[in-house]
Amino acid sequence: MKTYAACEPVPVYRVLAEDGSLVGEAPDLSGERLVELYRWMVLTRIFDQRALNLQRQGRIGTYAPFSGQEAAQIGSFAALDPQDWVFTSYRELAGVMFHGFPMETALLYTMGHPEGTKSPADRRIFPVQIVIAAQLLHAVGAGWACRLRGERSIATAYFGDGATSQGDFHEAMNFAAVFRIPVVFFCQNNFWAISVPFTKQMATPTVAQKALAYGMEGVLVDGNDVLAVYAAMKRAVDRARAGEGPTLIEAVTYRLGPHTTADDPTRYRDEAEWRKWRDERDPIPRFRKFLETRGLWSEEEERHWQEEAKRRVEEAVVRAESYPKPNPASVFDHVYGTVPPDLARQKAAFERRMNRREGRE
Amino acid sequence: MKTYAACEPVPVYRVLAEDGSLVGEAPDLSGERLVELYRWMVLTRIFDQRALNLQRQGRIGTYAPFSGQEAAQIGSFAALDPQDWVFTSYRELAGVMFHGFPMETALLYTMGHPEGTKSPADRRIFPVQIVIAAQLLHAVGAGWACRLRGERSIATAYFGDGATSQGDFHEAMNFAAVFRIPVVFFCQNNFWAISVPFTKQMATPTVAQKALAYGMEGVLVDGNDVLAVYAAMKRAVDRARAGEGPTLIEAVTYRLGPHTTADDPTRYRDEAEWRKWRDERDPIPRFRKFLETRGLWSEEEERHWQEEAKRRVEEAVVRAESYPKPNPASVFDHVYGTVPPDLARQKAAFERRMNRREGRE
Amino acid sequence: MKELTVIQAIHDAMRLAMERDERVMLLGEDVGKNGGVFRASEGLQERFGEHRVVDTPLAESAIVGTAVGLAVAGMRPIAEIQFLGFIYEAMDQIASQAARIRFRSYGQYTVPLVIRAPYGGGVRTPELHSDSLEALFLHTPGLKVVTPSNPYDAKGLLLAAIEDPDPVLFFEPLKLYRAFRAEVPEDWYTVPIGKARVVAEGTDVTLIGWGPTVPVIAQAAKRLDEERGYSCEVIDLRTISPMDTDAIVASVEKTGRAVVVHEAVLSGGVGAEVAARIQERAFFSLEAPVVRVTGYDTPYPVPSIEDVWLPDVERVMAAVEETMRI
Amino acid sequence: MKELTVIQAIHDAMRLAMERDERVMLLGEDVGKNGGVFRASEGLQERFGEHRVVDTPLAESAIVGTAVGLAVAGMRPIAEIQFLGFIYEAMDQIASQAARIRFRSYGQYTVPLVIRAPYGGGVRTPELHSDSLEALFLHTPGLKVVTPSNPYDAKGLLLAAIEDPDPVLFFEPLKLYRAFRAEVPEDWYTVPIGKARVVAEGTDVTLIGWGPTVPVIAQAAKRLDEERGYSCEVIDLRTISPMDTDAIVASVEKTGRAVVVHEAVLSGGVGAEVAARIQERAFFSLEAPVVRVTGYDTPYPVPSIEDVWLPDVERVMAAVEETMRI
Ligand SMILES: Cc1ncc(C[n+]2csc(CCOP(=O)(O)OP(=O)(O)O)c2C)c(N)n1
Ligand SMILES: Cc1ncc(C[n+]2csc(CCOP(=O)(O)OP(=O)(O)O)c2C)c(N)n1
Ligand SMILES: [Mg+2]
Ligand SMILES: [Mg+2]
Repeated sequence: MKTYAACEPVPVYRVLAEDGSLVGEAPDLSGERLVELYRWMVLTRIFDQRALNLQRQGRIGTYAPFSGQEAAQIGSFAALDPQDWVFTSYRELAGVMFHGFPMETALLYTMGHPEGTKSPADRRIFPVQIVIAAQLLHAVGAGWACRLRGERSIATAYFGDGATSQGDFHEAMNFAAVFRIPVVFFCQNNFWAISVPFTKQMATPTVAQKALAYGMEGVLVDGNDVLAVYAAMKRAVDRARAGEGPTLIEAVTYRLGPHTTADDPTRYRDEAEWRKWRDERDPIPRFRKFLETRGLWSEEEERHWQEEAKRRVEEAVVRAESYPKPNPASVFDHVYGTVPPDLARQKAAFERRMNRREGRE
Repeated sequence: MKTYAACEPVPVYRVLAEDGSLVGEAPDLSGERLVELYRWMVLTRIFDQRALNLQRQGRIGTYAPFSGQEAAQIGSFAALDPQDWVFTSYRELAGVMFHGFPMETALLYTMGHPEGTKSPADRRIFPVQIVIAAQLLHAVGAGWACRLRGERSIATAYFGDGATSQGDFHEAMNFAAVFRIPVVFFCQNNFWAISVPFTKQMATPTVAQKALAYGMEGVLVDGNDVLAVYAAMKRAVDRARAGEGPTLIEAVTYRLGPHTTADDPTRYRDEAEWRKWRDERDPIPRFRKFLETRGLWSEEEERHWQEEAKRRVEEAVVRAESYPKPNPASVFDHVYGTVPPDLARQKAAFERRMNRREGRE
Repeated sequence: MKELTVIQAIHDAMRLAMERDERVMLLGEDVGKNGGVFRASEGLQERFGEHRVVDTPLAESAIVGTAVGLAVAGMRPIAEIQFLGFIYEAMDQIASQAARIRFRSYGQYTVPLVIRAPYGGGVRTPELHSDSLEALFLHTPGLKVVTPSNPYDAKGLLLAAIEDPDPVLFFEPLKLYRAFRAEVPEDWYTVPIGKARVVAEGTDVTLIGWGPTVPVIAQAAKRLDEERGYSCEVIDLRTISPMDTDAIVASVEKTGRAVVVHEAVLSGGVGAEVAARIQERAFFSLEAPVVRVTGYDTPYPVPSIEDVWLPDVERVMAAVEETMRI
Repeated sequence: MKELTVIQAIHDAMRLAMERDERVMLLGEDVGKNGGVFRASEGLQERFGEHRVVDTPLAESAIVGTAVGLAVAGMRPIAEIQFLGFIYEAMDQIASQAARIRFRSYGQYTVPLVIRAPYGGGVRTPELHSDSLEALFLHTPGLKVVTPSNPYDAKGLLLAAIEDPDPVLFFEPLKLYRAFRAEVPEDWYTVPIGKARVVAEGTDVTLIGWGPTVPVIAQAAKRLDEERGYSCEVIDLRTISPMDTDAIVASVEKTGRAVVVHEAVLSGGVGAEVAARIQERAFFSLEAPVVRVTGYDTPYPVPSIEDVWLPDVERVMAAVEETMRI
């Protein structure tokens, strides 16, 4: 009896070796653009480290760091147009900020400010999704709307390896394939879902091969190789725009930090594994070596940019910390388009209470 | 860029050709057992037709006929042990009755009698599942319990092509693969989910290949070939019992009748397609021809069995129709192990009301 | 004006909305070629095409979740859940997603989505096809929950739901789909969401129902008038959330007595909220406790038992007697 | 006797149960190696092995659904949902499956399953980590819903839940996990499911709360006594379903006034059911309407706002003042 047992493995797509040397076809990007990507990888890494620091000082709340995943995020967002729809989880800040989400808004979010989810008006960045995998369906719907409305735009969904276990992942993939929706599913396989390792999350060697269950194309890419990621995403985005349907991309990467600031990875993660990823596979030095070899970047530029990036992050911190405090009564304003009568009564009572409190204070 | 694009197709496993001639390796079954399977196929077909008839006369309620799918069901149940766990949807009555579920209980169910779901004490047949795909998770749990308790038993889940679109299908497959649960997922692909055809349900050519997304074995079998189905199921059951993990079986078959007695398939189904399946692919004549060639069955035995089967069905109808009417107050008895105080008050009030009613009538 | 059934009125509303607004589309299981298992969308796919009347794969979370994305990105989807009992599969997409996206985005993104689902008992369906689950959604801010009891309201409320900028759950009492006909204007009109309707005025006791129980309480009121001379005020809530507390309170202030009737089980049902609000806002008008006549606290029973389990005219009459005696 | 926190008491109960009964097992996200994100199961995997303390893939419907199968087939699973806000993903498996299998099978199959989930606000979590959803399950016959407010009850109720032959939802107020310690017997004991506890006796007004609001009403009672001389009876409901109506009614018959306090949003909350039952069964004892002090009818707000959104001691005191003035 012949059965479906295992599928022919596909090699991980890679453009840069771990030492930064070219081992594949470099995508068609100008030197300027390459440097821009690099700058953003550095800037967001600095942002991330600063945010961890602010959390320790109690200046922001729970924070989910993305260090180690900059190439996967920035490389893939680099292939998007400003009007493409973006649906992410909580760990895609590097990509989202590169795409135009202000750093201070990102900080406001972690400070628990209600305006911390607002996308710039000229972008279509959806608020952070907390429910694992729920955003994949929204992306399918948004991509579908783009096609129905005759827009050029496509939709993207970002999620982790853990998200692939959810029913919503499956249903989204199936709908996207059946209706050939212009959507790209971008999975950052960082090998951990909090404390659950990849090998306990699924019994397959890759996420990418799951595409075979849907009649969709699955791409396996080195997520710490910004050029490979860009190329894979560009191809998927182009296919989606051309009406050729959805793609599932698995970008193999690693979360260097804790799951969130409330997590202690030493409880479950092998130190040697972590050290290997940190010391040998960090996407930033890898890309830097490539740029330096090409004469696109220098020690001096690095020093300069490190300072400049820190300054930008600090400015964002200042802007976020001096942002007007929220009006608590605003909680009643965005439940419905129009506040219904009973809710208006609750709001009035709430405001009276707030006023009395203030009077007392 | 090499991608996961399509997988190598696997041929449909088949033992009997459509004309009943042997084209594969016949499984190791005695002549007696072969005849038993055939008898059950005929008996359940007669049951099914009679049930449709009873529904039209208003003697039973909504009924979901299985005609056309007898080989898939009886062939697969034939590979089970009495103590294996059975979790089905509403369309597996042929298999379940063959496995020991009394015909009159099946009729009680369609009559809306609360005792219509009760499994014989020496079987582990779970009540019919109405929520599409929910039973797959129960099967995984039951199979898991068997292993934890050191039982030889395994669990099976039966479902349709439509069920594969549900999140619960995906989550069950993944859990089963990750924990290597002794469970067999048996999908009867009958090409229709009410009015939605297979090609709108998914973008893959098969259900079986979905196994590749889970690291599980996927088997594609001709569901109208009772011997092929038996062989495929036997293999999967043996593997599960031996600790080799779960299997997904796709049995390709066809629902010859309406979705349920409330459905009118002429609204959505091509008559030619239906006619082809009815006239050329019916599993019963196909198997009969095989038996006749082997000298295991004759015209005379057929006539005799047809009568005997009708008699058995009629007896079941009589038993069901003369079964004691349910006590409506029993509705309060199986909500919890012990009736809580407020519910006991509701029950008392209900009984008073019923008594008053009876007094009036 | 034509005389239509509830299901025809629903069909009419969808047709009109799709004619008038290109963004309106319908998606769900069997809604296209088959026209819906109750024929609510009969002929709509032929008329508006497969892109606007979409047969989906069998997955409720995806039906609602993709509809959320469609709505956010500029469409006006109507998502059908084949029976309300299957809505649990889409709970996260409804309660954590559709309901909260306006709030989560500080008003930047909105979800103008209608979710239609038939519900209610009395028609001998298999398990889980008759459950009344409206209470679950009363507890989720950001949702509106609407249920018509007659053809006029069915069309007017559905058009209001389609126009609404927020997610509206539109629950259709399946027992009433073809129970009777009534005059329905051919043109576009809306029945405002959030407003109850006084079906009959009265002075002795207020009967409150919605969807499938409205004919029950109307009938009980009639018989109580004829047989006992009681004057019942009959209120059809029409909108479960946001609830028209003012209308309920105004009535009970007049009558001093209230009976609330729903098919859903008693505990945690909408009747509890109605009773709580009445005693909060009309305490000193109340002459007797608010009585609830509802399904019992058991799962919805099998067909052979459902008729005696459901609230019926006799139970409502007995409850009124009880409250009038106090 | 040792002094334990709530989370230690929960840990203790699970350890004891796993020692005593081989069929008891724990499954969920991060419950094994990591010991749970709140450390409820710290060290249990090391002690009882990977087969009994199981880190699952990230899928709530599967966690509950497989646990249903495990329970039916002879195990005694405890399924953990990492935060109650994610329970929507498992709604069908809870409400249509676990809750109904005894009923569906006419008593043949049962589901002795415990579902644990932390809930409640006040600790600055991200979105959907603080929602109180107990009311959703009050409306589902076949389920029991339990929530402790102190270490003693936490252990005793959890052991009762594990012994129970039916599915029990065990909701843990995460704000109280480490808020204080109290004496907890080292041995096995149970606190009966379905029984409320009178935390403090009083004669003027009954304060009713559960889980995270119990310390709030206890504190309010103390201050009302000290500052105003009001004698408050404080009731910890402990079990949401089946509700201990008798205890509530007995108290209100004595005090004539009631204030019910929960973090969940007002509409459709458990407070509505409590108010409805009080007015049904203690109508003539009531001197004032039952007052509800709850979350507002909005989604749970962001951390910078939650403190003023949640019911607090001052709001409870104001509500008592209000009801005492009547
Ligand atoms: C439905 C749901 N269940 C559980 C959680 C709790 N939770 C938050 S993050 C996380 C792990 C996610 O892992 P993965 O998808 O790999 O993303 P990563 O954090 O690695 O980026 C879990 C279990 C949640 N947010 N939503
Ligand atoms: C969760 C859920 N959604 C919808 C339905 C309504 N429904 C009943 S059967 C069916 C089609 C099932 O098709 P398939 O899985 O192929 O099984 P078949 O009927 O062909 O045996 C649908 C949509 C349901 N019972 N449960
Ligand atoms: Mg991960
Ligand atoms: Mg089918």
